[in-house]
Amino acid sequence: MFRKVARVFALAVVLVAGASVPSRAQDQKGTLVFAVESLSAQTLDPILEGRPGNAVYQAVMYDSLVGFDLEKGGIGPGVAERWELSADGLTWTFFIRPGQTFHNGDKLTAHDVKFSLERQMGPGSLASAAASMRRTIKNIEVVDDLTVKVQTTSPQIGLPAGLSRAVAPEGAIMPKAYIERVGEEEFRKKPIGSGPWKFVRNVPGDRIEFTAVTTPHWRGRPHFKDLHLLLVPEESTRVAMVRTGEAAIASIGPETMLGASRAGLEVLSVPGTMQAVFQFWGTYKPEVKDSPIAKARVRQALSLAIDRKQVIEHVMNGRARMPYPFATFGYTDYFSADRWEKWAAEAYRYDPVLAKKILAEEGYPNGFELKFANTALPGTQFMVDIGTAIADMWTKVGVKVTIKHYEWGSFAPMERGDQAGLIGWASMYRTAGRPDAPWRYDGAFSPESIQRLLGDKENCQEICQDFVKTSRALGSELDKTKRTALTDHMVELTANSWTVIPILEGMGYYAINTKKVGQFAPITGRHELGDVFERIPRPEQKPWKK
Amino acid sequence: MKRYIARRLMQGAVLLCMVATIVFFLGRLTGNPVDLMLPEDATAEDRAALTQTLGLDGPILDQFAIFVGKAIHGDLGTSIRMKQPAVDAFFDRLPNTLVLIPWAILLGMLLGIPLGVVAALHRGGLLDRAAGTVAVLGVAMPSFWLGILLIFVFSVELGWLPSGRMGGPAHYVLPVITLGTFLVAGFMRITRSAMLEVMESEFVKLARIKGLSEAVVIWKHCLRNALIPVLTLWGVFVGNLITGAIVTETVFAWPGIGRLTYEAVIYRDFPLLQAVIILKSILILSINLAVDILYAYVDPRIRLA
Amino acid sequence: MTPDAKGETVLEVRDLHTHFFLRRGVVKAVDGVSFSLRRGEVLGLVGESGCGKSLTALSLMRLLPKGGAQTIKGEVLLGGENILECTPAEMREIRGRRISMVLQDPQTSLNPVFAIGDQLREALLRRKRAPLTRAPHAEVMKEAVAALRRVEIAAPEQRISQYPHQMSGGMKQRVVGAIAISGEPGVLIADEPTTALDVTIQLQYLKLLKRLQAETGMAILFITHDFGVVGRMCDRVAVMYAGRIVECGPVRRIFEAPQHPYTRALIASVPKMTGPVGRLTTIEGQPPSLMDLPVGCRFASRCSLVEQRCLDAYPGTVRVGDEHTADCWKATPA
Amino acid sequence: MGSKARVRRTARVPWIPIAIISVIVIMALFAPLLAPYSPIDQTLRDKLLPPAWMTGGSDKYFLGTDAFGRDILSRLIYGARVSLMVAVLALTVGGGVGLAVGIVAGYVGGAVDSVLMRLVDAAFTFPAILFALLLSVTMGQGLGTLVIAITLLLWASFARVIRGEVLSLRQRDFVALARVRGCSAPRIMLTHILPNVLNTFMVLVTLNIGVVIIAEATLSFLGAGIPPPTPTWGLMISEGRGRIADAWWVALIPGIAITLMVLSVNLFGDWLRDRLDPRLRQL
Repeated sequence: MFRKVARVFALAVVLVAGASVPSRAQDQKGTLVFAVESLSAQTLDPILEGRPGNAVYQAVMYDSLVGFDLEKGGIGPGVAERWELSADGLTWTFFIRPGQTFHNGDKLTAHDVKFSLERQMGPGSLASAAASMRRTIKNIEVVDDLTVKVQTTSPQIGLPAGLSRAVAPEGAIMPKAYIERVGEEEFRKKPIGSGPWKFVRNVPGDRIEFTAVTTPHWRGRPHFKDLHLLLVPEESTRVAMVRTGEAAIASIGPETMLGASRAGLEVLSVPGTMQAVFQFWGTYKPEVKDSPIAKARVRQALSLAIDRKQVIEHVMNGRARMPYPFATFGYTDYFSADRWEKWAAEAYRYDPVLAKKILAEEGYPNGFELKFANTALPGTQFMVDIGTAIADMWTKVGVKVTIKHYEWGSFAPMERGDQAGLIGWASMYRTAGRPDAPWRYDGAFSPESIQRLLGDKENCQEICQDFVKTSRALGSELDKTKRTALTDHMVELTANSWTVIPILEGMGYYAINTKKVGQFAPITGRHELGDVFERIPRPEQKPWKK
Repeated sequence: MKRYIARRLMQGAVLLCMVATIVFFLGRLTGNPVDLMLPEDATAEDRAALTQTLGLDGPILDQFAIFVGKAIHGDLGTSIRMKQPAVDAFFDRLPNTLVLIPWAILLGMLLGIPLGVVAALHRGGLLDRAAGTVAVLGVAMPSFWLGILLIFVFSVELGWLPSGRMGGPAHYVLPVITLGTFLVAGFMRITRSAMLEVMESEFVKLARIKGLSEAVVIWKHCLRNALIPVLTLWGVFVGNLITGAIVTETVFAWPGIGRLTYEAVIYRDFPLLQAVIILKSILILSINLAVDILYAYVDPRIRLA
Repeated sequence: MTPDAKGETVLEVRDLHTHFFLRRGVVKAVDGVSFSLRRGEVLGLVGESGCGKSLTALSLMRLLPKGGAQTIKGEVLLGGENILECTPAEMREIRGRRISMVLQDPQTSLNPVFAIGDQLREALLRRKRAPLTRAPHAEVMKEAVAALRRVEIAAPEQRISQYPHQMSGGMKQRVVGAIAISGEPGVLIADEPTTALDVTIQLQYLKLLKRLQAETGMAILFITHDFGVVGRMCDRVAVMYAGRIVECGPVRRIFEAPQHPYTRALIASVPKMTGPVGRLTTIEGQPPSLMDLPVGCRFASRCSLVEQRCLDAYPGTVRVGDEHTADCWKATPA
Repeated sequence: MGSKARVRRTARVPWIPIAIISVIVIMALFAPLLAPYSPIDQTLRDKLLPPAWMTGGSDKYFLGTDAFGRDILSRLIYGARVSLMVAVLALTVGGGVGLAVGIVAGYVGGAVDSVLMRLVDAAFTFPAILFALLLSVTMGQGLGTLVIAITLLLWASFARVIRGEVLSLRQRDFVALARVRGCSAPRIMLTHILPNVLNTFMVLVTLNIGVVIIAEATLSFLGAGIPPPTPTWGLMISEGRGRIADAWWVALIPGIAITLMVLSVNLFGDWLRDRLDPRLRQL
């Protein structure tokens, strides 16, 4: 009962306050309601939330040091207007955009940037890149109110990307003075940031409410007065809420997409948000030496046996596209996208006849036994459907597939340690849409990485060594054309290893009630809408075509 | 009676320790929260740092010692994912679940028990089979299927009711119906079979000999005896609803402890999982104790040993 | 009450037929029973178990068990009114107030989950004299205590709030008795009330019934299979066999000069208190199946005096003495 | 008065439920022969076709196809096999254990009763999902894991209700008499207590059939039961739940199948119990 009374009281206060607040510009009215599948940790302190949560609801009230390139995707100007790398590649200098203020009126200065980065690396931080930042960042120096220098232990080409939401959440700028004045506990109850929306209320497991900033903001002035993010775990309920108008936008998957569009809802897809892949574990291990998947050509045959167009057409309802090579997208930095798009179109074509021929040549005329772990990472439940579809396609070329279904929490631990449960298996996997390919390649192929798909410390044959050499070179290469050449080489050797094989380039999908919101464009590669809410117009401002 | 309650509470305490220990160790078998929090491309170094920050790095027995040390003082640890004391997270959500249960049980009983009596009175007849079919429909339909169907019909197509989430009374209708239909079947069948048993006994004949009206004979003398097994089922159902109407809370986006438990398991949020199960055990124990005590009132023959 | 103190007839049963209609056939459990009961009199209804005496009682109360039992012929005149034609509502008015019943097994006659006081209160609220319907709870409870004291139950004030399982068989049967008479019925049917009690309690219960009858003048239809009880309790006795009353008359005449061979055999099988105890005679054979009853006398197959006419036709009712009848060809009319 | 005697209509043999149950059993036994297609064979082009008699339906697939273009009729037939097996196994094992614990706890009472009942309380608190994950991690997938998981779910509620029943039964005379006659406790439990609780046990069994089949779906979905794509009715429903708006038949058809099965088992159970119940046999 107390909750209801509190809500009514809060409403009353807001109304009264609303009336007395300086007259809100006439064009900010109405409430934008967004139904989302998960609010993950649902905490407003940037150092306690992972990437998805930050991108969905923290991005709304916190700006990132580096922003987005809205046309092409990838990184662009943010809190810092521009940034440059010193000649020796060891110092990044960020030039802060003037005139930025926090929600309580404090000015945003270089001190806040230094404080924020150090807090992300601090002991209490759960930021996933905290350890890497501690290792790579030597010192952060405030030159003046609008300039900050970041010295690194070794050349870090990807540092700016790492501080933009295009890649990671660790770039969120927090109010130094406010936090030092009220302390972390109070900051977590009443957080303030510099973003286009101000925090109103957080109801655990239920909703988070924001209200628009009235002063102009470099990311754009919100068209709505309030923003409510509602936690609705069941997809069909989310679609129902959009259809009844209780919500304006809802995150959906391919499953309810047909129903939504037939019901007259607009289905928006955000391109280049993820790649669904399948990969082979420990193909180089001695105990797997004579099994079929140890042979690259057999792995290639399995790729040829997959009709990607059918999967895109029927499992994803046409809302996906042919993939680039592993973990690369149209917007990947230092990467010849056109060349690789043509390569991928040919390499990842559907050629079951050739697949059978290769299998016969490799000594498996009537197929072989393939163990396949089907799972789905959080947020992309449709991976299970893709896995089911491709497994069936393999059976069509004579491969006897035994599928074992894993809930993600049970699958993840098997990657660590000796990967006993995975060696000799194929499995579904995913890579998120990110402009910096090398970071993801290291995570998958380096002998020290967790996945160690090309080789580990004991047996790192020729491809593995070549990869290590290229990756180390990329780490310190500053020249753009050389970087592109190195990246292309890295992509080529790993693609020809056929250890990780992309199936399709997936998209983020949203059902939209066109009577509630106007037409808007998402940021390419950015699945979550945290950085888009302020640019969503009201229906009368920019009606959907039709 | 006091001695009985004391003994039961003592047994409950022993059980709680056992449950807590089992959950502590079994939970960790199912995986590790760190794997779920790190993005796919995290380095081994990031993993070690996060594990250490979450205090999951020490040997398991030390972790258990820390857990027991804090638990004694009532601190059941902080939820890894929700970054708040697990006990607060639980009590934040408990009212949302509790607020649904009485209505669901009420719906179950108000429909189930009369249906059961009517079915018993018209044994083998049309009414008996009709009541049976209605009740069975409640049992046969899976709750997530029923929930989604109800939303689709009453909220999307007809627009009478909101499709989900907490809010005004209108928000309660569909979740309560989804939870209640299953209970109707249970109460109906138990009442029917108990009534059939009682209606043939001698004291019913004596009641009629007294010249009492048929209604008093059936609804007072018979039903009162049939309430004994109904009470047991009531205890079982309340227990189930407390343990978590996970599916209904998910379909209707109802932030109850059912979904909290599910998330605690799926995200391997060990402190939250431990706290939720311990606090739920306390709830279940007290309910079952209440039911056992109620037994003595409902059936005077049962003396609380 | 001496037999010749003729109160007026309170209950008249004429040619009562109650049959069970089962899948396998029709069981003619009560097949033409007639008797009459006078105020202040105890009429014994005696017979082997399964002869239809309990079903007769239930037919009078119109409380036939579910599943096929139905009274299809005959009249039951209670105070001149045929209660078989009453509507259920009228019948409910009659039960407890003008005719009541005590059941055989005290263990199961009381509702286990209600206190004695509550079950008594229900019956007391129905009595016509000094109606308690609007009386405050305390006063009704006072009446209940009085009712218990009337049936000689010790410390009734405590007993009121006790439950059936806390009381002995004998005490429970007294409570059932109190319940039965609280509506002050004109007729009380006692369906083997003492069978489930041990002998000493049995005697006390019979004395109690006698005392209550003397106080209220009600007529009692005492159903039993125990001749000893009949001798002590009844003024008149009707012997039932295979759904019919084969002999009816004052108890002393029946004991001294039973006219029907079945009655004679029954009395012979009862050990006498007086005189030497010889071998007890038993009756050979089995009672006829109630599904296909013989045309003639139903005892013929087991009767030592059987003749051809016994087999051919059912003997009529012969008046063998003052208010003493027997259904037997060999009976010598008075 | 005494109108024409009408023969009491005793319960007719429930032909329809018996027919439905036998159809399901036949489907389960002879699935390979009856099913027109293989249950897991996908034809993505023909995905989400409505049943043949509806507009847009093709008579190649009588009950239509699911999201992967698999024939729903064949999946229903093969699904019967698993769902029936799971239901029968889980109910006999889970129900049996619950029945035994309930009787022993109710009859013996004292310390045994307390210990068993506290175990029941503990079992109530454990979320089924935790069991499922534990078993899928430790024992892997398959029928065995599934039956054990569901048994751990079921036995507690059986035990609790049966114990309640036995508590009042224990007070009854025929139990006291048996004890007087010197019967040993196990004999009394078997010959006197057990038959009298069968009635409630049957009610619980019929009540829980639907629950078991749906639990199997959730557990399989989480990886603790039969792995997809092997069809089971419960899994077919959860696969179709997202599409109730546009392809309602994917979820509705297995739903109806389960409802029919539970309904016929209930009605057959009732009829069977009436036939077996001594008190009612002679009617």
